[in-house]
Amino acid sequence: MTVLEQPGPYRPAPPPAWQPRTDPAPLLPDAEPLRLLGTPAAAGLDPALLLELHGQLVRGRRYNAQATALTRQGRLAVYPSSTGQEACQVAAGLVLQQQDWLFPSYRDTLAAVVRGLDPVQALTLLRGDWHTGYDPAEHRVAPLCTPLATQLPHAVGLAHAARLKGDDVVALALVGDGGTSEGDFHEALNFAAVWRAPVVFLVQNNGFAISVPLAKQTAAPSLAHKAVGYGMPGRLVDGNDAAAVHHVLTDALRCARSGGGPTLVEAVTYRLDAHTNADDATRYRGDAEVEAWRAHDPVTLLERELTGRGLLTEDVIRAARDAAERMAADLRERMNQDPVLDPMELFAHVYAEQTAQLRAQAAQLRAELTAAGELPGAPEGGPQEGRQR
Amino acid sequence: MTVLEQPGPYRPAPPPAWQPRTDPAPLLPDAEPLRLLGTPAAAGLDPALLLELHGQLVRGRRYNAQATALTRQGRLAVYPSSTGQEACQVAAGLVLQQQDWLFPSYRDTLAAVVRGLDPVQALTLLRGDWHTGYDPAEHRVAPLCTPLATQLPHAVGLAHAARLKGDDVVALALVGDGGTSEGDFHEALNFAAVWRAPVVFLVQNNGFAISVPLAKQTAAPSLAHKAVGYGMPGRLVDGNDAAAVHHVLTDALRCARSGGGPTLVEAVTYRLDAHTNADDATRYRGDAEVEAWRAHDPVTLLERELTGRGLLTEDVIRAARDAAERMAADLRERMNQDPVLDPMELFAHVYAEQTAQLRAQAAQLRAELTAAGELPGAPEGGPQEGRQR
Amino acid sequence: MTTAPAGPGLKPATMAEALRRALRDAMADDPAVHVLGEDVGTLGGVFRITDGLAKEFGEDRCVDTPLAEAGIMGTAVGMAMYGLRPVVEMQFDAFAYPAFEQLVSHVSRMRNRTRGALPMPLTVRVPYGGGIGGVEHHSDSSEAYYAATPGLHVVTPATVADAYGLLRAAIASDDPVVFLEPKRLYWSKAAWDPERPDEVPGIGRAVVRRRGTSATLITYGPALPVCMEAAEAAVDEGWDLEVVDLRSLVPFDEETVCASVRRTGRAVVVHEAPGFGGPGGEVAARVTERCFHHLEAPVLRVTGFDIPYPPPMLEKHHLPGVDRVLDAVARLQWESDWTERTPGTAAATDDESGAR
Amino acid sequence: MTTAPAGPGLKPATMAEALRRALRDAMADDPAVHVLGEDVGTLGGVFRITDGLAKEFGEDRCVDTPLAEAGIMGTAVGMAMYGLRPVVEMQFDAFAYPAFEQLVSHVSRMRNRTRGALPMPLTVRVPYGGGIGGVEHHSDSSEAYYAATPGLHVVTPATVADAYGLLRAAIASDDPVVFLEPKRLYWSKAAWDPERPDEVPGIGRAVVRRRGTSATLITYGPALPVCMEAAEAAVDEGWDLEVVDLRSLVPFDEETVCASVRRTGRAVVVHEAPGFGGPGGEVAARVTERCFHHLEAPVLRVTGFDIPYPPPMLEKHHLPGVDRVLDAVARLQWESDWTERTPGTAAATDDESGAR
Ligand SMILES: Cc1ncc(C[n+]2csc(CCOP(=O)(O)OP(=O)(O)O)c2C)c(N)n1
Ligand SMILES: Cc1ncc(C[n+]2csc(CCOP(=O)(O)OP(=O)(O)O)c2C)c(N)n1
Ligand SMILES: [Mg+2]
Ligand SMILES: [Mg+2]
Repeated sequence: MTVLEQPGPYRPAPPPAWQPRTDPAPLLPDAEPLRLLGTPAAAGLDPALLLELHGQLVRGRRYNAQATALTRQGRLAVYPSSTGQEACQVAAGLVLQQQDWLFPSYRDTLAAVVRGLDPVQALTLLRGDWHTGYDPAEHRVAPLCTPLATQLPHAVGLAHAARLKGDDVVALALVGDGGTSEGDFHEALNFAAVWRAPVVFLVQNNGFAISVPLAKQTAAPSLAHKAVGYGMPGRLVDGNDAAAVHHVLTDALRCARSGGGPTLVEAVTYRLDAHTNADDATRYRGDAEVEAWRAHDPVTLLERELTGRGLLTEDVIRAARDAAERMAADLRERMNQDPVLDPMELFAHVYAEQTAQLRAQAAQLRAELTAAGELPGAPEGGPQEGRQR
Repeated sequence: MTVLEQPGPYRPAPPPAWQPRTDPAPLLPDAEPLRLLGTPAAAGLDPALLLELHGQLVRGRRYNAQATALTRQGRLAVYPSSTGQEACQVAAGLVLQQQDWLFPSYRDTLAAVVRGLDPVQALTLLRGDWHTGYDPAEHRVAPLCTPLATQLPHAVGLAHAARLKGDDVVALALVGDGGTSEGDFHEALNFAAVWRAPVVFLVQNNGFAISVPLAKQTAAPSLAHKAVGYGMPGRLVDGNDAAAVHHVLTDALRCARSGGGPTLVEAVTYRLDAHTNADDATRYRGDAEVEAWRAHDPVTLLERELTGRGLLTEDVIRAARDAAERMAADLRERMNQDPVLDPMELFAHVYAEQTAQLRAQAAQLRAELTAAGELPGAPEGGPQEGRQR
Repeated sequence: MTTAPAGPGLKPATMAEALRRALRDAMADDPAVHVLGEDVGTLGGVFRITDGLAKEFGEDRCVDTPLAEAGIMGTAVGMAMYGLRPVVEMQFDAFAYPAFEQLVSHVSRMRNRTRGALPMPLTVRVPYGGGIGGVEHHSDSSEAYYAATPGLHVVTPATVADAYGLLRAAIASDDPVVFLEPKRLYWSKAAWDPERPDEVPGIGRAVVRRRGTSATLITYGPALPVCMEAAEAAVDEGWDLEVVDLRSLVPFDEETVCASVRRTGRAVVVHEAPGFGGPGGEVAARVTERCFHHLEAPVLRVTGFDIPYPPPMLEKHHLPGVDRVLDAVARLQWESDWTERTPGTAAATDDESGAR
Repeated sequence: MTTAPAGPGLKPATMAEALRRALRDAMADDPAVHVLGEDVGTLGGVFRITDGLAKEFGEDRCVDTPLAEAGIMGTAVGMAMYGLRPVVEMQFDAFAYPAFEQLVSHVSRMRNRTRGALPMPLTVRVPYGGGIGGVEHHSDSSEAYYAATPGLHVVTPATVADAYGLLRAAIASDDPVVFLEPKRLYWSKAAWDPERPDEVPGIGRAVVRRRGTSATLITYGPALPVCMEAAEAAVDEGWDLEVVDLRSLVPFDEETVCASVRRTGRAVVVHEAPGFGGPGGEVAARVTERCFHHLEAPVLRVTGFDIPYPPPMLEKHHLPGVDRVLDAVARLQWESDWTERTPGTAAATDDESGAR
């Protein structure tokens, strides 16, 4: 039967289950990154907060310099510096409450240190004595994540689990501009939005994924614009403006904590150092660009503001510098000690209970080490098991 | 040195490499899906196009019914019907030029048939005699894709390769609402936008991914809104309005063809049948919803329009019905013949050149088949190799 | 095995029912157990293994996720980090591949990466294997990938009772378990008392399903019924075959397997996965290392061919069947015991000994 | 092998240089060859294997892609469908896992799915293995995954000349090749004439690197130098070891390997990947099937432990070294030839025969 045979006037029917969706406007980021320092809005900022940010920035800068120096001395296998990105690192480390969780990538040791982690523990992965140098559950800092963007779904799952348990926990997950291209970024943000999980995603857009500039990474108006595709708000912030990053993250965390769901924050910043100490940045970018960004350095920006408000006293400068130097000296000293390693630990954490196969392999290694006199308690120069033909 | 020591007036510096990005407004879809049929805009539609769409819709509906019937007769292993989605299928099959490529999913055999593929070949995968029943390069129809969203990067790569070669080729890739949640969707759209590849993504949002409704799939204002996160335009269209889908796709293809890059089109439609013949849709949705969508059936919509314009003559109805019945009868007849299979083909296409291992395995199977008299030329009841102890 | 008669208190149950029951009981016993996957909620899963769980425990405990396997696996990792015991369902074998990175780079290593601080009590249910007439990408035997990944346990039941017992053990395990469910055994039936489910001795224990003296068939999952049938058929040929069901690929129960092979002196490994690089190689190599001087013949393998899984109409040619198993048994050099062999004559038979 | 003296026309070159040269020559010879990956363009790759290619052939031929491995693999599939010959670089072993679904479900099967209509002349370059002090996820030996996937070729060079020859062959192949580059050999050097690169006999041929009579070491990739060194050291112990470099895991060169084992009667498989489920099991099982009566002892394996790859400071304990190889050789039951053994005494040595 066709409608020809149906009597009555012609009227177009609306698709029944189609509900016009929400207005996307509130989800879209502003056209320009939010800035506070040096703008009239800065007047409302708490001086105590500004001074805390300053102390941390100075310390963070020093930390980056010290860690980089440790690579030259062979004390770190590799160091991906966050020099230039300290405003993001510091804000991320400061905004969380005790029970909240931080999900850092390999570049975010500083954020973990600001959150309270011992720098030596934070650097364990990069020194090479073990993968994760701290107890993530104790510090609520997830393992530094090397496979890009894979930590994002972890943050979503953890935040969701906490909410199901009725706990007041927000997860803050860090990712780079390059990492936003990974499928895991997409899946994590989508799960977070559908589940309205209390999680905040902070993209540190530092302009490069190793050598690949943002223009080869995305054609989007901004990375924050990706938020609308998940139905969550996107926020754009000057990533070198510590006060602005702190402000935007605080807002987003409040929203998440109160059941408002996830937020995607893009912080526009710049990696002043090479990707890692092993990288040669001159292959893919010019000095002029780097110099231009140096003028927009996060420490400089904040010190200008403090100066303008008469807060950057000699005492403040000295106190910040001294604290930074103490941290660096302590770090240097402790990193210069060889870590005590037990090769047998290779078999200790593979499973809760060692399999028979692993027990046999452990026994083999123990025998080898014993024979070589490399195990504590091994007979030095004792009888070596000779090979027999 | 701090800025304290720097002379001169305080001025906030803009981040040097930050360029305010493009206005996202042109990328955003309209709030309501585009409709043409039954609206004043329909007056401008070419009657010939409307009649072609009508003939194809009627044939497509019949095709879905016939294929479903074949599953009951055991002639198809499974059939994922596109009943209710014929407007999308037909438009997708019609809009492409000869040299263009279609990238269908498992549900899109109808689109391939409309494009010109023999239905028996299109259904080979679902009958089970081989995976892909046609030469994709000959028909420029990629293999029906089962792993969700994995065909999307293929479409991007192919379109990009064609453009590098200077060929005028556009790829149209089909995906479901559920498929948009996969990482491959994200990566494909991002690559397409960055490369400005001539590809169009058509999401058939039929309300469900098997049993999972859209609300559990995304919190976005619409799936088309995802486009903005890649810097490509998103378009929303009534997926049951064949003229509107045809119009939006034609536009998007024109844009792609002329170097304007990719477009994401969301067509809002509804799967009237169960996910496949093996699915029980009553487990997850009510009759009322289905009935409401039946009133917005793509065939009905178009027939109303044709009626209003006096185009739906008895001749037109009869011609469409007859053509559909001929197609169905032919399909029935040919699908009722057992396909001729050569088990030895299992080893024929694994590599260009068979490895020694595969040769040995092929020899084993050949020997088994020969012994069982199942190979042409095998000695019937001939000497069987007995087992020896 | 498929139609065992019901004893007192025993009812015939399918493997699917036993699996569903295991999930239900685990969720009832421990509020930390959460089920995640595509269509696991309202629909109860495409194989109905999660049927009724969302209704009984709520949609937060049995979650219809968005359609994204890496997202499912990745969020489950996060949930496990917070102390939950997620049970994720990958809808079909080949659709677990998108989650491969999360599985290999995180699930399998999290405990080790964190010196034991973050265990991963995660169960990954994967319906696997063919024989159900599925179109491409619905019939893969992917166990080789998981078995080669340190840090995972890899388990697969072949009986109704094991389906229950092993799934309970997997969920109870503090380590990640890839739980491979043989699709084509979902509807196999056996007498089983759902109120007093058999004790299954945890993960990592193989079991002798049939005692025999002539040779050992070493197998698991979907190939077990084939081997049992082959063993029955072999009686007519004068062979008394022992059948070992591995149940767990990792940890691997060397004791049970080697004890059997030492008794019989001959062995065939049977599985549906492609032979090259498949678990059978590991089993054969390991058994040979341990039992070399007990072997009368090389350990042979009967496996799927080294080809992508065939289309439904051809799969019967690919799947190891009774005849192929018996053909392999026939090649186990029955003509002589090794003590009688001389190097010269033995060498002459070499190239036939392993036609595959 | 690492410091062979330069003959006439020969210059010392690194494996990295040979690989770069192979890519360059392939691109120059065939405009269909396109290179895709992360940082392969301007930077020339993190290992500099693609250095200069973007400059010489343009950014369309050597593309810095967005950071998404499935996207790289998936778009390469589409490019191959259109007749190009993509060479994709996965930056490190573990970062190929996100592309696993595209590789297994499409790359490996496209030819077969389409009855030969859509071949996949795709090369997937994967720097693999450890020994370079990399942090976690940068040192995986992932070859077991690829070798177990029908439809893929799996190739790995161990010498400078092979690096060139095999990569050229891989790119020229009409089938997909997973080309595993041993990271720690990138800077190994050998005399090599870039103008007249050695002929390497295509994919699928193993080679005897050292002739010997006592036993055969079967190895590939990063473990070859270890085995060569072990063979030299073994001379002092009175063993004359043969060393076979597989070069290609798929196709597997049974002929060459079995011929060697039949000559020597004893074999040890050596690789860096974890032992359980690793390629060594397949090799040992296959060799044993074929050469059973020539074996004086079970084929043993020396491999990485069955653990996640260790942190830099501990990796030396994990990697098979000369001593571990020699220890295995020592366990090859030298005390007696099998013809002299009696079942009783032989059995007594079983449990020692394969301590791992
Ligand atoms: C899945 C994955 N692919 C590739 C890499 C190798 N890799 C390490 S860092 C990096 C660039 C990351 O760029 P971005 O996300 O912008 O972070 P940034 O380094 O700038 O902080 C790449 C490609 C990786 N770690 N993980
Ligand atoms: C990667 C992957 N995961 C899971 C599946 C199983 N599966 C087949 S169809 C389907 C639902 C697809 O929903 P949608 O994308 O909306 O397409 P529709 O079926 O509605 O056309 C699922 C989950 C699959 N085919 N591929
Ligand atoms: Mg970056
Ligand atoms: Mg759908």
